[in-house]
Amino acid sequence: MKVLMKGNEALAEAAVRAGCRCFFGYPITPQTELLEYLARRLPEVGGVFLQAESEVAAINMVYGAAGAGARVLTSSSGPGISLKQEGISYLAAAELPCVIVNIMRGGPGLGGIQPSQADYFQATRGGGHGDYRVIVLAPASVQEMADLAVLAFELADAYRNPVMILGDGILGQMMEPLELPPFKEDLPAREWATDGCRGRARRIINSLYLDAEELERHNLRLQEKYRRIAEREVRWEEYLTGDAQVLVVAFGTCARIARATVKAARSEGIRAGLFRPITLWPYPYRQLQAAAASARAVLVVEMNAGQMVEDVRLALEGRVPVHFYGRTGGMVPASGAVLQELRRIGGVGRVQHVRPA
Amino acid sequence: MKVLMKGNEALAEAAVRAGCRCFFGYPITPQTELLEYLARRLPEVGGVFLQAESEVAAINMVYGAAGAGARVLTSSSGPGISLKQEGISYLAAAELPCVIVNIMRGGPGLGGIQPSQADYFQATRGGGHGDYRVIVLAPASVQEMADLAVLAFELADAYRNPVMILGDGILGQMMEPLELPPFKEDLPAREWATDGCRGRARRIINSLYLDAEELERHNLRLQEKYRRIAEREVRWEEYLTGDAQVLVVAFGTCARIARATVKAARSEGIRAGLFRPITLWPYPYRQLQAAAASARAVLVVEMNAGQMVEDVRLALEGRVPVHFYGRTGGMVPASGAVLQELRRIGGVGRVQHVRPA
Amino acid sequence: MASRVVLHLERERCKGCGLCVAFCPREVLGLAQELNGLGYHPVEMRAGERCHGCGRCALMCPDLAISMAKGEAV
Amino acid sequence: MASRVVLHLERERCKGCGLCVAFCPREVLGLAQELNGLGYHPVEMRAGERCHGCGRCALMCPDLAISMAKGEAV
Amino acid sequence: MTHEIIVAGFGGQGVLFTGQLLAYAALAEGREVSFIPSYGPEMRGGTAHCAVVISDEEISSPLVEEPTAALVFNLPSLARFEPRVKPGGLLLLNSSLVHRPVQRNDLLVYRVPASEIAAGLGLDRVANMVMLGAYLALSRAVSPETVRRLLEEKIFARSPQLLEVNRQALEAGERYTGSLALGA
Amino acid sequence: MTHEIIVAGFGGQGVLFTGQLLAYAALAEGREVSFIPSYGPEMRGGTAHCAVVISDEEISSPLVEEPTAALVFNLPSLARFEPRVKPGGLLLLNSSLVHRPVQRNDLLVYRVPASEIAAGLGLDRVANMVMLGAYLALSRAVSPETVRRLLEEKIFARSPQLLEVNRQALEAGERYTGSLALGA
Amino acid sequence: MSSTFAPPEALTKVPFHYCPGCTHGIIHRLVGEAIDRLSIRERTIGVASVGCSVLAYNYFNVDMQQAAHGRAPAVATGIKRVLPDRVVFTYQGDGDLASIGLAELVHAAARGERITVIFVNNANYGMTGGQMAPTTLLGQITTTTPSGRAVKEAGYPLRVVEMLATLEGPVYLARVSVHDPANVIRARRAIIKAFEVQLQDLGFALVEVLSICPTNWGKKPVEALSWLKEHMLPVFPLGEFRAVS
Amino acid sequence: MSSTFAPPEALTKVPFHYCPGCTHGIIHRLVGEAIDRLSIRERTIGVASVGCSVLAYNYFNVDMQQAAHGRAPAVATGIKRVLPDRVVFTYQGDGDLASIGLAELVHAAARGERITVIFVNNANYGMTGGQMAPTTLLGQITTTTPSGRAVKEAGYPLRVVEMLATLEGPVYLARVSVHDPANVIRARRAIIKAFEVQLQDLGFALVEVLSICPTNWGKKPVEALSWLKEHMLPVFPLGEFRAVS
Ligand SMILES: Cc1ncc(C[n+]2csc(CCOP(=O)(O)OP(=O)(O)O)c2C)c(N)n1
Ligand SMILES: Cc1ncc(C[n+]2csc(CCOP(=O)(O)OP(=O)(O)O)c2C)c(N)n1
Ligand code: SF4
Ligand code: SF4
Ligand code: SF4
Ligand code: SF4
Ligand code: SF4
Ligand code: SF4
Ligand SMILES: [Mg+2]
Ligand SMILES: [Mg+2]
Repeated sequence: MKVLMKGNEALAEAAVRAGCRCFFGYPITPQTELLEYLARRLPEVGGVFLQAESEVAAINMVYGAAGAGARVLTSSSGPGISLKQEGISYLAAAELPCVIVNIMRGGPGLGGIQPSQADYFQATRGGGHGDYRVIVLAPASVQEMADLAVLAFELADAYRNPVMILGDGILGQMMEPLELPPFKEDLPAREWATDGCRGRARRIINSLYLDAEELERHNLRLQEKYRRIAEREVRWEEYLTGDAQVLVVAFGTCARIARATVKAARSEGIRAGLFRPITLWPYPYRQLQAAAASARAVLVVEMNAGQMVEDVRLALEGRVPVHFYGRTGGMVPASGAVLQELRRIGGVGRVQHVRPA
Repeated sequence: MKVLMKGNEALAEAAVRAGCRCFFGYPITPQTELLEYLARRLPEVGGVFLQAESEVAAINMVYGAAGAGARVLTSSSGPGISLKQEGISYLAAAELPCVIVNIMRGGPGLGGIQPSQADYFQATRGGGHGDYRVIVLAPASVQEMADLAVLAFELADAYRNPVMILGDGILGQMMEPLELPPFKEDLPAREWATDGCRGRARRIINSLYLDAEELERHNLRLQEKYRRIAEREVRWEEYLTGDAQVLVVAFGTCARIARATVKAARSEGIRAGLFRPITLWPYPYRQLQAAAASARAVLVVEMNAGQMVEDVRLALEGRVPVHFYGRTGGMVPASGAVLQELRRIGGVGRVQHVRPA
Repeated sequence: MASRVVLHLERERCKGCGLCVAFCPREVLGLAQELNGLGYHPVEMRAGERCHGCGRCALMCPDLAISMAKGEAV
Repeated sequence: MASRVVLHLERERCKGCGLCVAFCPREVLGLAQELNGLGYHPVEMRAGERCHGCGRCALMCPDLAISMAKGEAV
Repeated sequence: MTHEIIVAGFGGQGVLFTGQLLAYAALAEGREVSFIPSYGPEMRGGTAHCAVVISDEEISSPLVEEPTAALVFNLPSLARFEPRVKPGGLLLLNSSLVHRPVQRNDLLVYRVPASEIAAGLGLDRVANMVMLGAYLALSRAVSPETVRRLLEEKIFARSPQLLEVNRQALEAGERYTGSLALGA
Repeated sequence: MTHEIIVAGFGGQGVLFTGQLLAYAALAEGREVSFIPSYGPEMRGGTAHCAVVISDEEISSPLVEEPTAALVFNLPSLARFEPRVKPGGLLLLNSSLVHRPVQRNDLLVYRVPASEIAAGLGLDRVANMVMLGAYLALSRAVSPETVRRLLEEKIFARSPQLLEVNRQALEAGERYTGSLALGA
Repeated sequence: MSSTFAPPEALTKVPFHYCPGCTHGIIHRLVGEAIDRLSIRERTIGVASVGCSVLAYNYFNVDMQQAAHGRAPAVATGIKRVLPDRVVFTYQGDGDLASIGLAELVHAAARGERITVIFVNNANYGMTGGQMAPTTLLGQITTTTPSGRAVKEAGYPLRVVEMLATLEGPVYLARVSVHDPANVIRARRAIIKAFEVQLQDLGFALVEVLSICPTNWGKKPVEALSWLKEHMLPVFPLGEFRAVS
Repeated sequence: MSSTFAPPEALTKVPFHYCPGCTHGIIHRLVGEAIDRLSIRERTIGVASVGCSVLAYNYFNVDMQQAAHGRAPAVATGIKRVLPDRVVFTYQGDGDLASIGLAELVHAAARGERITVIFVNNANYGMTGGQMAPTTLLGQITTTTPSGRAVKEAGYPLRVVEMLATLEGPVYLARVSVHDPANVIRARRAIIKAFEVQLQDLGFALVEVLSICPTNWGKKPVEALSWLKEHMLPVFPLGEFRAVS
């Protein structure tokens, strides 16, 4: 049976059903409902809800709890996610599984609280120090807020790696009917967790390697893992790409808008299609290249100044001109405006490269 | 007259000569000498040295001091720079000039303390939230540690933007002879600083725009500024690129090593050249493309897992195969090993694309 | 004739919170039936003659909607 | 015969810091002339017979280089 | 058909509740639906609004750019949303609070004295139900019966008095067909 | 000619000072020079080392991969740096502390009983100057005279006693030509 | 006709965005009055924090900086160190100051930074919709303590002034309230003192002002003031905890 | 022959990397002894911090986590909340705990987290080469206070235990020293108590241990102990500041 829920709450409830019994976080708009929902919900299932004194504290509580073997969740938005960067780098380095939610709002600085996608670089390139990767999942509906939450915990455990869910204010606040996932009972064993060494050798959770050769070996191990993830875990969705002459690439809320645009464009006779990356890291480079095979032009639509454009260009390597339409600061692209862009580039295939400044 | 100084100290002394009278920072290897030098030096010139309680506090002190009109410096390494990301986003958003030094060490997490270049993404793509850019300068010698410090303050003021100097443990610790820059006397007026509204309208330093349209306008203004910077401020160096069949691209310490390699390769008859970006943002895309005009292969050398490779690929758009040689975790590429790579790819031009995972 | 204190109530700053009303020791003030431009029932003078200028209303007003001046009755 | 306490000095853990020497009330211990494997002048027994097993040396040793056992003299 | 509805007014006028009620009713009828509220520090006075999409097909974009109907509870909201309504769309005004004339002449404008009707029922706050009733009578976006059942079984199941006045308000709105006005 | 020198030993043996002195001397002679110390928590015991490059041309890379000379003050440093010295290069050992034989047979190995010589001069700590003196006598990387002037005018200008013993150590090293040994 | 009680010059004419009855407005006025009284408007720099008072930069008629959440004391330190002859104050809520920003506060206090901190304790996070703050009372219901704050999960309310009173850096520490006119007058006096010690270059000064949040407490403004008096005063006793003689 | 004084089982055999005479070693042993005494080795999880004791995970023979600089109390909170029947302790230096990590410490204490904090105060940052710490004494020379710590620039030494004693969450707070055998014995007792209150589920416990840093103080170990006694004890008085009866 479908229920009607806010994205933030759907994600929270799905996390509980995925076996997460542990949340540490700090209020910030537009993700606060997630926190508030779990403040009520987790005690009902015997879980731990703790409002941390800050995002810095929260992410380090996540470190402790993950190291102790829990499925653990934290969430925030823009400024709070920035504060978590040191902790995320530590989590990735110590290979601790956890799920981090960023319900993006307009930046930079204090910015605003309206929806945005301006933390794409931060999420996909690692806002913290060092060579590490975080798996980044980009839901585009309330249903996916729930489904990808479940997937996030699975991936986190499978690879012992932090997973980020990159939503935006609209996805967090929006209500849509959804099918809640079933309760997960059997969590994978954690042969590495520090939960007291009764009857076994002691264990250490650590990211320090004072010897450079050792640290390099550790880094090579991590890179090897990232390669494995990149091979196996790429996810994306295509809509009418088969014969598309003009391909829209968009994720999250923008992909919802773009879908409506593509529909409208088709009804005007423009052979438009939509490529929606679901994993932003690993990015579906090859899949995008394939989807763009028939395209004469590509239009990237984002709620930022064109950050994903780089990944699209890396995928296409100059074979197709890449255009960009974006709004920032909490403004949301109107599907009408996107349609106009499509008409412009889809009609004449004007070759105009976007080059990041 | 040349003096022999550590890179960290040369940078610090150059900052003082550039008119910086204000430092807030927190100890961390391998940048601590910078802090310690200024603890002695700034009081001598009537400046402010303050050891902050943390990197978070330090970057926010920088915000206050920059807003009050000072030329202000802070420095750190890996984990500390991650903690500063929220503050850097605020500085960029409020358009406050300041100079931030990252003397990189091996990561991720606590990692190690040996030299590294693994914070390239963080520096060039913005580790903080929102659409913002920080000018990133990459010195490759002690002389440049000093010279680019002076340039950094000039650029920061010219564009009212944070500037990052991205060095590494070797550059920070190394001693080389250098010509110290002259003392700068006349600093530009700061018509926007909040220093008390005597006889004028009051001023506000701020990054909050609750209205999305206003925030978008602010973002467009920022993007326009970034475009201007990208047009005007690209800096790079070329060495024997004119007829190079195989082009090495490297920055900082790696560029020093690569220069030796290129020399050695030439003496073996390999037509090698070196392209060294000095500004990592804005990246010299067009200049690299031009320098690679005669190249049959490009080799990127970094002390990380291949982060700059993305910028090189964005510049070359598939026209030349891009190869990568890197060491991580504090290991430094040996010029011999780089030479071997050059021989491999320079000889046969084996086409092998590097694709970021 | 003793100079007296005159209250000035700024209706369009008032949010009808009622603090002034509650703290006036002489029941001088009340909230109006109608709404002001902000959508609130603003403060109004009910019995100005009872006011002895103690200023408690102004002290408690969070919105700078009450000021006071010494002068002749207006 | 009263059982007595026997000190065990672990030369190769010792860093020659001298804390044990300084805190021994009976001048039982000293630092050796030669270096140990770590490059330090390690602790040595100078006058074992004076030791009354008070354990002050062991309490102050930061490097777990001194342990004590009850037993016959060895 | 796809209904794209904006409900807008002051913070305390129950506009988000109205939108959610519509959304729940659509769900109960097995339709596709989405609901997006405005959010943020608007609790401190100011305006609130929400966007509801109800459709029989999958909803591509939940964003409402050109609403097929706007329920406007106060003056600032009229300024904001009048320009956005789809040509030929519905514009419902709470005429008790919105006095100024409508500029556009391509809309179906209905002036409902919702606050007055609500006051007549003894509870100012149910003006939103009057508006909703009027809207449903005009659009049939969902069946008023579904809304009534939701009020009874879910929302006011344990407060019969509130249920009663809300139901009355809804029905008053449904009955209030009058006063179609073409703008300007 | 380009000299690429490694100086390595225990933390307290003055290896960084030795390298810096070399670098300062090179600067004083107007040569190109670079100095890279090892750094980090090695203050807590452990070893330290530094790399000095002295050249008449611009120095491409300041990193010393294949030193032309290694001044080795203790055993762990021998293990670490012996394999890296350039074939035909110089390997100077403080033979007072390094007893094991050298494995390689393509190096010019000099065993200098530096600690003993220093002890003879009454100050253990100047073993580094003995090593430096010996190295300069063998390599002429910089002139010993330059080093002496630096010691006099800059470093020990205000402590004549330290100056004296350091100078004596330097000269003792210079004089200690003996004992070339080909490894293994 | 001479004005005896008018909005201070140190406030702009911009109407406050606060909820009806929110005492942030009173406290703004008191700060403005202190600045007027000491004639320091043209050399004062204020630091707005993140909370309901984030827009304070629109209201104080002085040069203003808007600081990141919790970091106002660090920002103020940066300003004051550069401009030691200016007057610098921060205006912070309890979430901002006592939760995320605690380290910056305590260290500024321990350093004896010459700044004046106005600390508005309304026992919850107003701006984000009423979550628990460190100052939330035991048993108090907030959106993140839906069954009331319980010691076992969420610990004890933090008494900031008492804690700072163990340090040597602060020269003036007081807790006041604005729940009635007499207390408003006392609060004004305390705020003036907190600026005076800065003018005398003596050290760090902080005034904690107990305040109400009718919206998130779910109470009418007048009720909220009574609740403050009844429930907050016992936990947060008023008085001067450190004063210069 | 029965051993009367041997390295505790709760320590591994790995030799410490600390400088000669550094009392981190003594304090490690005391923690190990406490764990042995209470027979909790197999259910204890330790949290190493960033400082000279960063490698503590190599020495304590229990499950260990290495935490980011200053965040050990947050990490310990995460562990303890998930595993409430385990024993969790942190081992932190004064830079880690009192400077960058102050907010996490105070909030863990205010929440009454059931953790045991071992706080090693050596009046400077040992690991990074002797910079000023919040606990550095006035006049003390460090690499960042080359003319001695001066109040005007760097403020006053922070007395952590006294500050925490104003909170309700802590149930055991003590300051001890290891500058002579009698004090080592007292320190041992305090550390045992700090674990006992955790076993009794009573609340937060912290033991501050005054320690030496011969290397960065530029003193021989024995001299350093005298310096501690002479200069640190007057500023950091020993005793129990909060104890359960
Ligand atoms: C780093 C960061 N975290 C969280 C937030 C969200 N946030 C804004 S205001 C606020 C709480 C403010 O509460 P308080 O300081 O008590 O002020 P009040 O609104 O109660 O006056 C929070 C958590 C933010 N803007 N930045
Ligand atoms: C975020 C961050 N900032 C700074 C550092 C560098 N750092 C390592 S240890 C240390 C100071 C440790 O001092 P203390 O906690 O007193 O421990 P001690 O070495 O004196 O025992 C610092 C600043 C770091 N690793 N991470
Ligand atoms: S001045 Fe005093 S008497 Fe007059 S209205 Fe105000 S409170 Fe009432
Ligand atoms: S106190 Fe002020 S805002 Fe409140 S009702 Fe009175 S005048 Fe209006
Ligand atoms: S046990 Fe006592 S007497 Fe014996 S060596 Fe140790 S300190 Fe001296
Ligand atoms: S105290 Fe321990 S380490 Fe120090 S000299 Fe004695 S035995 Fe050696
Ligand atoms: S939410 Fe609370 S604190 Fe914020 S303005 Fe409203 S009443 Fe005041
Ligand atoms: S530096 Fe100081 S604290 Fe660190 S190990 Fe050495 S003596 Fe101990
Ligand atoms: Mg508050
Ligand atoms: Mg310390």
